[in-house]
Amino acid sequence: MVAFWILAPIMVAAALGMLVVRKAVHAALLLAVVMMSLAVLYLALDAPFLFAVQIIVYTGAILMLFLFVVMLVGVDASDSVVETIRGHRFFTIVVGLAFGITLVLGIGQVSFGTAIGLDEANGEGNIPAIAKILFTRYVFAFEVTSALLITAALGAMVLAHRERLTPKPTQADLAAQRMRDYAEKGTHLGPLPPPGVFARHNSVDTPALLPDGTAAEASISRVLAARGTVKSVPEISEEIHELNEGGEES
Amino acid sequence: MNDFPWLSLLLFLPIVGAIVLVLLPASLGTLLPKQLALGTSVATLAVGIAMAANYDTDSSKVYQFAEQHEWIKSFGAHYALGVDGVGLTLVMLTVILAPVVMLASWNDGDQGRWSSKAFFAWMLALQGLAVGVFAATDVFLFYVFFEATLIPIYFLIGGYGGANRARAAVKFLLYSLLGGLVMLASVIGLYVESAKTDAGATYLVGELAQLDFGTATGRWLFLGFFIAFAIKAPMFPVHTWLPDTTAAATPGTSVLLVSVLDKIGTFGMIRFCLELFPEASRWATPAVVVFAVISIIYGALMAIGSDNIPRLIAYTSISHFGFIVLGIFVMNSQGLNGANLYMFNHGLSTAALFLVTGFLISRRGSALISDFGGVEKVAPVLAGFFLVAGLSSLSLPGLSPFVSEFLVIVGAFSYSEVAAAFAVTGIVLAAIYILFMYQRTMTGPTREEVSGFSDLNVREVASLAPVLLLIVVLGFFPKPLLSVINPAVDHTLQQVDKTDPPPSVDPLAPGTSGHSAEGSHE
Amino acid sequence: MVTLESLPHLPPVVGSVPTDGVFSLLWLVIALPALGAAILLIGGKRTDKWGHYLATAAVSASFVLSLVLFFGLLGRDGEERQVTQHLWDWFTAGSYQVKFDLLYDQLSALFLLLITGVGSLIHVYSIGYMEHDERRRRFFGYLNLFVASMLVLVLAADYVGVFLGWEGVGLASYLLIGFWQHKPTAAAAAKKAFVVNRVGDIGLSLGTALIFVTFGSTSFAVVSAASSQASDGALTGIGLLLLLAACGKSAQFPLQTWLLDAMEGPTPVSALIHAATMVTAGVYLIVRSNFIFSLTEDARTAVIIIGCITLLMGAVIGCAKDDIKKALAGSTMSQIGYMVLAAGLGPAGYAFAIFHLLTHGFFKANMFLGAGSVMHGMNDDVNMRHYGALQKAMPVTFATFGIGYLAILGVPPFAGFWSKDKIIETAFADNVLVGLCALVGAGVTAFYMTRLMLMTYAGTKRWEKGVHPHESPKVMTVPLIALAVLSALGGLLTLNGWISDWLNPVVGEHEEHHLAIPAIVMSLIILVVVAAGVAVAWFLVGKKPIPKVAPTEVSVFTKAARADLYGDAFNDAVVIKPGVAGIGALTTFDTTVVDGAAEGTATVFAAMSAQFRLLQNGFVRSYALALLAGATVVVLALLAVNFG
Amino acid sequence: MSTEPFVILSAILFTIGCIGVLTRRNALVVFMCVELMLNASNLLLITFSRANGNLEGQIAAFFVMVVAAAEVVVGLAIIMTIFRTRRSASVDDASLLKY
Repeated sequence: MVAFWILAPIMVAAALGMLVVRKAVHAALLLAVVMMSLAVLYLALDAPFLFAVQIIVYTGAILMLFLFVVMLVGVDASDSVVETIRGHRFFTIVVGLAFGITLVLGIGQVSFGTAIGLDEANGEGNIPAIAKILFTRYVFAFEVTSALLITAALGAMVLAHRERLTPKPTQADLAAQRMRDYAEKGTHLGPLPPPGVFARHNSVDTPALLPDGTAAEASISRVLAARGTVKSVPEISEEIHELNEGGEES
Repeated sequence: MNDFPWLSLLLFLPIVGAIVLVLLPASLGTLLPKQLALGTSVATLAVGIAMAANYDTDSSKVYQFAEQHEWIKSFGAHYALGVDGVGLTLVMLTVILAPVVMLASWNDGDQGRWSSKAFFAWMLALQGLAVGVFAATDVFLFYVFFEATLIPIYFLIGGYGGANRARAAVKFLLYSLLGGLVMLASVIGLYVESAKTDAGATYLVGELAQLDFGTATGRWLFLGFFIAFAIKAPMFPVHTWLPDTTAAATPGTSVLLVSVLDKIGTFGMIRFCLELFPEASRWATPAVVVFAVISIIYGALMAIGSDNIPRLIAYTSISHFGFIVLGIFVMNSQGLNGANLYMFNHGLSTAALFLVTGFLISRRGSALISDFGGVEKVAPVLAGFFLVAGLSSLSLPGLSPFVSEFLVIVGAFSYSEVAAAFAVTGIVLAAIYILFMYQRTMTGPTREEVSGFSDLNVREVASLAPVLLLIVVLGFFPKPLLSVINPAVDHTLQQVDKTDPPPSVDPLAPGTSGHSAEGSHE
Repeated sequence: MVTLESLPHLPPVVGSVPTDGVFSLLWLVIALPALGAAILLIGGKRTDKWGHYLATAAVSASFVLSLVLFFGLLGRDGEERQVTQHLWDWFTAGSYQVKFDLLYDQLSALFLLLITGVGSLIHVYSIGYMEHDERRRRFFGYLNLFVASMLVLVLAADYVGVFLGWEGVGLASYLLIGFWQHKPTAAAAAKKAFVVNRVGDIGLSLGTALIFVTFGSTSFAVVSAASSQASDGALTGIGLLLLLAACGKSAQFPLQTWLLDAMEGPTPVSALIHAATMVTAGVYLIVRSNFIFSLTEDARTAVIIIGCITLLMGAVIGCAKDDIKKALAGSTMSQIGYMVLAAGLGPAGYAFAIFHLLTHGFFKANMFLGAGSVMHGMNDDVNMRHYGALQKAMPVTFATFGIGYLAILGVPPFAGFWSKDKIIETAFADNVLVGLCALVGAGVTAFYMTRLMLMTYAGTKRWEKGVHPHESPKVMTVPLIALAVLSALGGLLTLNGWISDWLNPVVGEHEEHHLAIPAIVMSLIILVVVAAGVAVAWFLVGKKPIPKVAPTEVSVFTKAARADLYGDAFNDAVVIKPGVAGIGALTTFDTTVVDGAAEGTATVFAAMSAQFRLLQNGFVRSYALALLAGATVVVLALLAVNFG
Repeated sequence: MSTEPFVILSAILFTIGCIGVLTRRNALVVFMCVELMLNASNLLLITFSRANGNLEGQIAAFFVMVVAAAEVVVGLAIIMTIFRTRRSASVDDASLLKY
């Protein structure tokens, strides 16, 4: 019970945190906290097998998948806090609280009696006991889940697969296209400029400077620009200034 | 031969035809599906004639060609078919009109929302389902067919017709569904009531008719059925869907709707209202008679005031349905025989009227009476057919509707002189609306817009001529129909526990005729 | 209940001797013209060339057959002269059986001869009259249809059968009045005739229904056998309803207005249908139903009143018309008024009603055809003010017309004298007032007929330009001559009281009425009145030049007579205008109230739906919220059930 | 060790998951909240498994995990697809299916 009283507040706090954090990554990490704690509770509840599964499958596989997608989608992963549907948040909280209170009150009305405990069931060990049930009484369901998993995997592949609607442009096509763009729109013909290179750090996030001292926007990745992690030109110039001044002083 | 499943054959032959039609590849063109549809309906007609020839008018059985298979045991629902005289005439009406309508609307499906193949497939499906409605001897099965007929007709109205067809189709569907819903409540009520008996739940008409529902329950159940049938028929004041629908639908659809499907209403009144709830029917008679008389006069007056031909015909039908309902609820053998005969005859005359005016409208591209004038001069055959159809609608003696209307009036007169006196004004108003329409469309100087009209072509004549011929023949010789209807009416009267009032003078009273005979020789 | 003491003579029972021998051909009398009509109307243009001959032949064959049958009947004993031919069972409903039976008795025999005889002559005449009409074949088809229907009407042995013929002639009349349907007036007149007749049909429908309710059958045989048992109320009711029917068909007050308009039809139609045969069907119906009318004094009184009113009305209208056909139509109304009056007199008058019907059929057909002949020569002009001095131009027409004129006036020994005098005499015997009406009518008749003769044949030429009157071809004049002969000699039928004796088995015996004055004096009085009418006409019309345009400044009486005594105006004000307004109001009621209720419900639901629809905002989270709320409610409900 | 605290904890976590699903707009976070709810129910299953002294509950929890894994795979793939076409992972952006 000690574990419960320690972990329960942590879990509730982490879960509540999921409601308010703005970035998806943070939510994922908070979820990880909840799941790990749950795993520990499973152990306390005489379910060592599920403890392991919880850690490996949930925390290990599923959450990693989440993080992976967050990474892919993460460009605008942060949420706005402004609610767009009128009255939604208010009603959500009212109904949610009503639901929660109803549940808690309802449970409070019930007496569950003393727990029988799994000592007898786990007599020959938890894992063999589960295995025995799983592969006898639930073997059909178990086999069906395999089909489900395969279908899910296939489905994911199909969904994530990007259908190519046009033939892949060849080198020649690309060159021709570039020439056309140049002729029609005056797009820069040559390769894009490389980002500015400074010795102080990895500087793909810093635009190169043009001869007149302005930043060359084309020199940095669009993804970085969208994420807003680009170092602005004034910032750079200030740093440079600082460096210069420092240099002069020293 | 009577063990042969005639009715199932009649029911499924067109439906199978419809399915085949739908499955035909589009590459076969439009002509073959039409021919196939017409062929199927003609084959159905042939089966129907063969069946009618096997009908035994002297049989003591109420329902002939009966088939019965258990369907949903827990409801007591059966797949039970069978026809008495009333059912037989209406089944025959259905199978007769279907090929006529298909031939007449040969090209009407071409400009629809869907292909003409679908048009004919729906028509075939409707034919089959209508047979099912008239042949069902199980209330639940009847209900299923009753609602199922709405599907094809909905698509026929909504897919192929005039400008307002979508709206009209929805209006029609909502009205019908409302009626169906009310009826469903009564159908469920029947289950509840029949489940109370020792024999357990049943939906078979023959068994339900033996039950006594008690006064209050019987009346409520009666009302449920009656409202549905009144909407279907349609009676004042739940009639307004009909003019809107006919104004938007193709003539062929209107024929199937008014001539065949609306008969379900009056047919149901006899089969279910009268036979299952005799006490409630007697209780409701005065009110129903009043509404029927209102329908007669109201429909006729509205018809006189209509400038739109299909709307006008719809209103005439409301008037005629008033006569039918009047004949049913006066509950004597003249009225009921007249009403049953009227159902068949009205089917024919309205079909003729809708089709011939359909030909007229398709030539002009307008349904307004005021857009015509002097057509007789350029299209005399069309005018002649129009006149005969119109005269049958106004119940000219010598044409089939006369016998039925006359019997209804006589029956109504036996029931109440006042009701008959009001109802009979309908014959004057009928003359006005038909002849006023004829006068404004066909006579007078030929208008420029109609001067290019071609007369009826061979196909159009071929579709109309059988109907008109039948109208004339049955006008003089309605015996084939009456010989099957008479026993059915006797059965119905027995069910409602009514006998005809005797004449106030008994011509066979002793001593009277002898004396009069002496008088003549003085 | 009519007691036997109060009624010395019960009306005769309609006998039903089965047909045999030549009488089994009875159906053929109807079938021939019916077949002719069917061939002509269905055959279409293919029959254009010979159609009129076929039609004429069909009717003539019918006439020959009628003659044969008539002589067959003459050769029989009195009791066996009522022959019934059963063709087939028409319809059955419960105890009500209607058979398709034909009844050939003394009454229908006369009608058969009249219809087919006059019909044949008019067919022949029409061959010439309609020669230049491109739809002549159809005209003859309609004529044949009419003859067949009229024969059904007079041969039917059941009220329903009568109804069949009744409406059949109505239809034929409709088709023929509107034969020149490119003229809006003709089409309107045709419709009016049919509709007004339908009003009369209310009477026939309800009358038949009442007969069934009273007697349990509608066949003449059964009803006549049982009529003495029926209650007074039922008999009077039936009588009045049948009178309504007769009013419609025979253009009696108050349903008289259609007849004048019916003159829009071709003249042979006016002669056959609207003078000689169809319009007299009402008289036939009353006489045929003598077993009803003889037993109900009240209904008979109503018949007499209607007859009197109409005979005066028709005569007055006839005085003011310049249209030769309308003047004759007014005269027809008036003459049928005489017949109805006679029929209303009961057993005493039935035979005279029929007698006058026959003679009127001859002389009025004669005069209508004569008028047609005149119009033929005058380029179809009907205005008598454009005639004048046609005596020389059309000698045959004039001569035949003149005989008709003398006949209608009742100048001995022409046909009208015998029939009309009898009616006036009987009327006087019944009631002096009624007799005076009839007498005055005779005088007015003399006036308008003389006026017509003077305007048409005498005086100066007032012809329109380009009109060259000429005598009609032989095919037209021969029927005229035949009819003129009949008009002259029709009175022979009453030789030795033959017609009364002949009809008595049908209409019933009656005691001779005894006038206060000898019959010869009565006849003289009538002749004096007639002569006065002629004289007045001579002074008012014959002596003065006739203006080509009708003077407008005339007395109110003339104006009223020109306006058909305001019959149309009355209908217009009382029936048509309120009717049109009512229908307009009803249409509004239908669309706004009845349909409005339905559509309104739909609109309310649509408006509500439009609001509720907004809940479906597309945001998954909103739906999830609703889901959660629902779940909460379910949980609460469970808690309430388990712990509440 | 009593059962009630675990049940109540499960209820609280489930409610928080619900509210999260309702309030968060980032499809990924919404998804995570769904997972939270699933986990809450798992906890309940395991708790009752112990309370009742048999392993059926654990088996059920196990199946829930398997199904959750499958669901996450497909769900994330869908989110990816949506993101790829709409450049957004907000659930509110996919709101075309409405009146």
